[in-house]
Amino acid sequence: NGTLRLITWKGYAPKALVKKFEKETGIKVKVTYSNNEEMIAKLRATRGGGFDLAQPSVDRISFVQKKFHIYHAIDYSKVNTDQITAAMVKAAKKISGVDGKVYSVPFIYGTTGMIVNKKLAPGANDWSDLWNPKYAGKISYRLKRPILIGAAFGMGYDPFALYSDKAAYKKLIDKVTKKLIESKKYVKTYWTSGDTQKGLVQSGDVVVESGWDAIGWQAHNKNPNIDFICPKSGALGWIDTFAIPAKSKNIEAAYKWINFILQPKNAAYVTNKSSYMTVSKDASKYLDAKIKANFSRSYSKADINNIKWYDALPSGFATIEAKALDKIKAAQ
Amino acid sequence: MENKKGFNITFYLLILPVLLWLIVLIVLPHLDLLISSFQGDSDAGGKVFTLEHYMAFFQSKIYWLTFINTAAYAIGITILAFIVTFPVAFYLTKVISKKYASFLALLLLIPLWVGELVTVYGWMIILGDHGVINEFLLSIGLIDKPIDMLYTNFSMTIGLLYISMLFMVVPIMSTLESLDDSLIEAASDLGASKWTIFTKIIIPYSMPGITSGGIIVFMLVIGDYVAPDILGGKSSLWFTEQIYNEFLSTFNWGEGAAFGFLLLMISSSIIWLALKLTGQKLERVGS
Amino acid sequence: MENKKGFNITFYLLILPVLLWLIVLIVLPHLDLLISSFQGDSDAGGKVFTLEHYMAFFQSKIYWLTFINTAAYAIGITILAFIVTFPVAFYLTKVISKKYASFLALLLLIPLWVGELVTVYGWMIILGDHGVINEFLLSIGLIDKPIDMLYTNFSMTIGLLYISMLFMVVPIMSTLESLDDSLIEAASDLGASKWTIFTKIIIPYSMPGITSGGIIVFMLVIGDYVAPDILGGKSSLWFTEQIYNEFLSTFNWGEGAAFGFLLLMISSSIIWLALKLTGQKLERVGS
Amino acid sequence: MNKILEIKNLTKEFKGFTAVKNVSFNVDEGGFFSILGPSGCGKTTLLRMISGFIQESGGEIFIRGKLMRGIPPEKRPVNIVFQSLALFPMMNVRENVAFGLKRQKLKKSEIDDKVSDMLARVSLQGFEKKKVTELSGGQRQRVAIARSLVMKPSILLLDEPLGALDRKLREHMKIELKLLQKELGTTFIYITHDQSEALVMSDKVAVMNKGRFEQIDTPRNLYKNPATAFVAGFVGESNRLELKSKDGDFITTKDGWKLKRPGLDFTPEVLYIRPEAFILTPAKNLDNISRFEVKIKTILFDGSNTKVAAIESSSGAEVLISLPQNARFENLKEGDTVEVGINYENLKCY
Amino acid sequence: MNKILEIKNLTKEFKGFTAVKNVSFNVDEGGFFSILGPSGCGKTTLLRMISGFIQESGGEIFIRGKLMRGIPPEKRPVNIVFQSLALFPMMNVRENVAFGLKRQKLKKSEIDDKVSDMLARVSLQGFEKKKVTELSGGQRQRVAIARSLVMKPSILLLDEPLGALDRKLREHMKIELKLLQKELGTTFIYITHDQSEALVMSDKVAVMNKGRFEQIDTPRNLYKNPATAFVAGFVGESNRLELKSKDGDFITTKDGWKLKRPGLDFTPEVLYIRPEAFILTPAKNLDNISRFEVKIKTILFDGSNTKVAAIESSSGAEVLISLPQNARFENLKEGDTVEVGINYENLKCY
Ligand SMILES: Nc1ncnc2c1ncn2[C@@H]1O[C@H](COP(=O)(O)OP(=O)(O)OP(=O)(O)O)[C@@H](O)[C@H]1O
Ligand SMILES: Nc1ncnc2c1ncn2[C@@H]1O[C@H](COP(=O)(O)OP(=O)(O)OP(=O)(O)O)[C@@H](O)[C@H]1O
Ligand SMILES: [Mg+2]
Ligand SMILES: [Mg+2]
Repeated sequence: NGTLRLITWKGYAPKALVKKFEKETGIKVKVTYSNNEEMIAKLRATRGGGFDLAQPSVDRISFVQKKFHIYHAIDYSKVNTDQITAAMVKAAKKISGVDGKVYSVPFIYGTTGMIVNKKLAPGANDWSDLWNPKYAGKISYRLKRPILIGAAFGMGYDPFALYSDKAAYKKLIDKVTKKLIESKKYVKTYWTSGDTQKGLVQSGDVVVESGWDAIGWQAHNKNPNIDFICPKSGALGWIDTFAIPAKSKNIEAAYKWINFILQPKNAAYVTNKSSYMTVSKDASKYLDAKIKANFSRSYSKADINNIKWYDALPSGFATIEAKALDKIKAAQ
Repeated sequence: MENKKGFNITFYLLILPVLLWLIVLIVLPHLDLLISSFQGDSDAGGKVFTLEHYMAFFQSKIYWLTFINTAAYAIGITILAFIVTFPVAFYLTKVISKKYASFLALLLLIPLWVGELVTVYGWMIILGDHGVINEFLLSIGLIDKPIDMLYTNFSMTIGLLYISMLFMVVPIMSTLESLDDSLIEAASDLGASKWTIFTKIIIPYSMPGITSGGIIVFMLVIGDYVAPDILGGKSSLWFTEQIYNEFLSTFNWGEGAAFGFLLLMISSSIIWLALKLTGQKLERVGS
Repeated sequence: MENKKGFNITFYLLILPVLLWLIVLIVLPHLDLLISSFQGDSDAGGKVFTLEHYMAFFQSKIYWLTFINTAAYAIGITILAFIVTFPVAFYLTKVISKKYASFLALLLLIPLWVGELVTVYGWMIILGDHGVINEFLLSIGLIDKPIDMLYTNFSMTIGLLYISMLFMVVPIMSTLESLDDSLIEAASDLGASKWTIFTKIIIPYSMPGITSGGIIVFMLVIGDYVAPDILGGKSSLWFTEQIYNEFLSTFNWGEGAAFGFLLLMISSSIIWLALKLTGQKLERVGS
Repeated sequence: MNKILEIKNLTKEFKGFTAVKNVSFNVDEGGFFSILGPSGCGKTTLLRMISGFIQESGGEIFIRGKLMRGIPPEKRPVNIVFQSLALFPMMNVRENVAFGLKRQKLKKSEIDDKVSDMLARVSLQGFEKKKVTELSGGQRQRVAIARSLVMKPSILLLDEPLGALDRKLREHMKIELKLLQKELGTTFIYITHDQSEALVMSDKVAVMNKGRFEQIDTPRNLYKNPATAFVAGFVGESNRLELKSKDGDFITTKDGWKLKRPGLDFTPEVLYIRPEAFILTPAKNLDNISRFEVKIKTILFDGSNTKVAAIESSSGAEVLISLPQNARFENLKEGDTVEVGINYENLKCY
Repeated sequence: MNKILEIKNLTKEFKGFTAVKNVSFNVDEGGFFSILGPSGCGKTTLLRMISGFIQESGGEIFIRGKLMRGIPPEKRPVNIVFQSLALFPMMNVRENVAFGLKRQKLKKSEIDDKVSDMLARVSLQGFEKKKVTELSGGQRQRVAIARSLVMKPSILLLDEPLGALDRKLREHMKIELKLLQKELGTTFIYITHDQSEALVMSDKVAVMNKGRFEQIDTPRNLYKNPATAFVAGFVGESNRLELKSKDGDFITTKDGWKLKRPGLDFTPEVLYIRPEAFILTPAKNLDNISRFEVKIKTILFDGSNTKVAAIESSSGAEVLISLPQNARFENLKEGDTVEVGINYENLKCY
């Protein structure tokens, strides 16, 4: 029955589930942990070889596929879509579609918003608080793509609306860049990984930061003063998906894994372990009360409606953003 | 001590801050990690002394199996590094003239200069399905579809070899440099074959260099993270990666630190054992 | 060449594969990167020769400004590393007895063994607002709020220093070892003060070691990625980071490779210039 | 003459080991004083105490009558020429020689004059700009001496300065050094384990053994009348024969060789005979000699220094005998038997 | 006697440089043959051609009549003792000596016997288990020789084997080595730049200069009748005086010193006089000698080897004169004027 070589994020393939899957199907699973950039770089190096199943974010699929052709189209007839929230399937199909073909199945979603120490920064509730002098020296965010988008929303723009107009988008990014450079003096540091993100806010060195919901909740468990909140102008929603590399050697196993891990019980297990929200439709039955509480505490109905889902990034836009990020980092 | 260098007490006072600085720079960062490896959270939220982080290693089969696997790999790569670099070291010190030797030795420094990440990406390009090697083999018709080389133990081994070569070559070169050519000639004069000269004279003579090179490479490989991560296939295979996972994904500093020290201790024991078994001394390492 | 070692043609045949292997291992990975640095996408989707990746560096102020900044830092850290390690090297080779020296030299290897990532995390624990140093200073009442040490140029400098020290100490130690003690005594006998002995005898004598240590440290620091990224804080854009961004975020491997080679070339030129200015020779480096 | 250096009961102890034991001696102004002894006997230690690099454990050192205790090396009016020479490899010849003068903050022109003058005296004009690594052994030697002498020390200390040279050059340099010292008039204290160097160059030689001085004397006296067995064995070549018994005017060696040696008022344990003390086929009328017969074992032809290894017929004792380069002995060959005599006083007993 | 080694017109060229030029000689079985020459003259190159480590550019080497061309070092019936000794530092004494025998795949008991026997012959019983690094210089020497001799080579080649020893030990070892060779009967070819070693030990000595042999002769003849100026200067001590002119039976040196030297049928350019050729205050009736007067400049006392540096009164030429250790000359002192004579035949002109 072979092996399944899976490249994914930490926490997305818990050991218990891997064992269970191996027992059920007889397929051995080899897991490699990675992140978006590395995952794509690796697949590009082999033109989609080396792994049978990958888990990039949905917005990172289409432009990579157009340029490097590293994925197989998804045969949705093999996916048990009954298990998945329909809206998520729709979003995945739309965002990762290229030339009428779809390249991803949704798995986990979440948002980037604010992680705030409510005791020390009671008023912080929007992206714009990331340049609020009140919190000078106690602000942190990651100097990557989301901060550009978030800051744009915080300044009252809608960057996703400009995805059709490169020039206008560049102008907007320039404005955001200027803002972030101006306000750089308030920043404690730019965090670089999930653990620094959590460490900074837990140690009290930082009271306002932009971060991932799951991280915020993990921190909340240790210190109830800290929590994840949706920014007023909208949290940024991301979806991590399954994508099948072009040279996958075991496509069957890949689909088996997709269907397996999206079973409500299994999906709930992942969420309970990691706090990441799953797209599995009936998983909520199996979720811990704490996880549910996290969700309802941080997301009001309005917040959910206001989530800005990442759209597929048009090609060439990554360069604009990278340059902007360099500029901010280099500024004194 | 007899003040034999003509330097008096003022000299010691001068050097004291530097020594202190060195200790702060080298011992302290690890001391703090050491402490945190013994710290657990008490129910009251404070810190208590605990051995649980260390116990976790022995209780969980996956951890120590990984460790054994990693250690076995590191030993293998150390041996490979020796096999690959010894002839090079011999060539550079004993066969070609000094002039070329120092240029070629500079080549060996390239991996260090270019940085691990960049070279690892270089390897990705070479070993990939459409990489240089596969393209070449395909074009001469030796194979009809690309061989899987990247993200396998093969690519990881190459990557690790590449990074550790320098640290094997330099100590071996420095012992070989002091090998008097006439020892080789004397052995040959006494009727020894090339193989005998190699095994009975050259290898035993360069044993101190091989030992120090071996220790450094072993420790380097067992502690490396980037190459197994990027070039390796089965990620959970590498113990260091497990440590980082402890640090990064569960933010469990205590356990991560404990594992780090276990790594240092067990691998030091392996080295100690190897030294005892081969009858070597630690003296020349580090110089 | 005269076959002076008693090894004949078979020996060269024996060593040939090894040499080839070395070239494949060292030159090839970079060769392929070199090629890709000259490749652009043509309108037809094929590959064409282009210099645009190299031009990008010079046309974009942010790139070369970052490079200059990085290079200036690297020079500074090289000098600092020399200042910090020279007394240590002197101490280990000339002041204390061999026995202790080899133990202390082992200490210097720790950063290498433990791996860059772990040590960098170690520093985070020490330097943080709630880290060892701040807690200590607060507790003795010397300061009333934590000093910003982490995520500053200070912490980055410390991290880089820490990683590069070993590579400065070893070559300096190896030249100092050959420094005859009687040179120092002779100078003192002729009426030289300690300072004069240091500047006129010891430093000039160890210049070859300082040079090779300096080159290695400079290249290492300019090519490092982890310490500036993790410890460097918000304004420490390192040129290497830009290169990785090219590889990872924008997938512009051609430009990344081009920048990599520019880094190698420009920093080599800086070294060459420094050697010319100080009248040093490259010969002893790498051995 | 003036005593430029006085050493009184000088002692140096390293942890639990006494390297120099209670040594006393004086050196005359302008003299050439050698300290001769085997490796490890404490010569360098003694020298380093005089120069101030190590501190004496006991005793006193006076230079020109001034007690040196506590005065650091750079303040003492002595300079050293090191065994390794310790030329500064990063400097050229003139920079080496000027090094000490520069430390005295002299004017540049003055330094230049002194250096040029000194280099001329050691016949190194024209070598100013050469790197010291480009010089021959003898030239390096002279640079080292010039570098010390230019400081105008009261005493120049030389620690086996010819040790690193090859034999032919050493023979040459020892004569040159002696002449140089004579010309300069500087007091030299010269350390060596080579007796020939000590004998040829010195006015006075102290023979040192295990931290003690065994004899201080002129070279001629040292050679002719060694005070102790150690000096007899160490200075000059000697046949050493252990003695078994003394019976009136006769002594008998361990091998059983009986020799006449009148005038001994003690029972000696060991006998030293120089190879040149043997008289081959001595005239019948010669008095005061012990006579015996030897069989030639082998001839060690070495020009003017030719010897024969011979076996005394009655006992089988083996001795080396100098063979004068006379036509008379040209035909001597292995296996020949020869009569030999030794003047009583050349039978040195201890 | 049998010729064990025949060398015919042997030549070795390195790129553009001829290290050994057209050398021919024979060595008798059981002989002790030395090659004496200054550093860089090609001695080692010659030896390495005989042992097979480098190939001759021209000429032939025969060992026991067999042409050696193309035979690799390990197959030639010769063994080398290297200047550096090249003892294997990782082995003890017996392993060093057994190394060659093991390569011959002999039985262990046979190896043990041969090694024990050999060690006994070089007086190293009881040292079997010592590390070679723990031995003294002389003992290491003997291990190196034993290691080669145990292979029972037809010829033992020794490349300056005493070069690394200190003087006193060297004097001792050269006698020991000669006796050992005599006892063993193995043919030795011995390379050295030390004339005393060559003279004392050898049956025949070849003096080499710039790749050529200048003279092959017995030590005695070499010393007494040097064939060329080079040999006269290199073998034994000599005063060298350049000549300006010849006028009948008289020769004049560059300094202007006129000496009688009948019987020359060519115009010589240089004159060599050994220090011991001078006769101090020669008897009035002595014939066939040149007479002149010298003033003593300094006395170089060195026991039996004492010399004086003297200045010839008429010309100021400086010469070294041996001073016999007779009571007669005991009172000679600096500044004295002495009459001196030299036998005509001791004025060696070239
Ligand atoms: N710093 C020291 N600590 C302990 N022992 C020492 C020290 N320096 C010298 N010695 C010992 O003192 C003795 C005399 O040493 P010294 O160097 O004076 O001998 P030497 O006569 O100069 O010998 P050589 O001719 O070999 O130079 C030796 O046994 C040596 O081991
Ligand atoms: N492999 C070589 N290539 C070029 N020239 C060489 C080589 N080996 C020796 N020579 C030259 O040949 C000459 C003779 O060298 P050789 O080693 O035979 O001298 P030597 O008489 O043994 O001197 P020494 O007494 O110093 O050992 C020297 O000038 C040397 O530089
Ligand atoms: Mg000494
Ligand atoms: Mg030689």
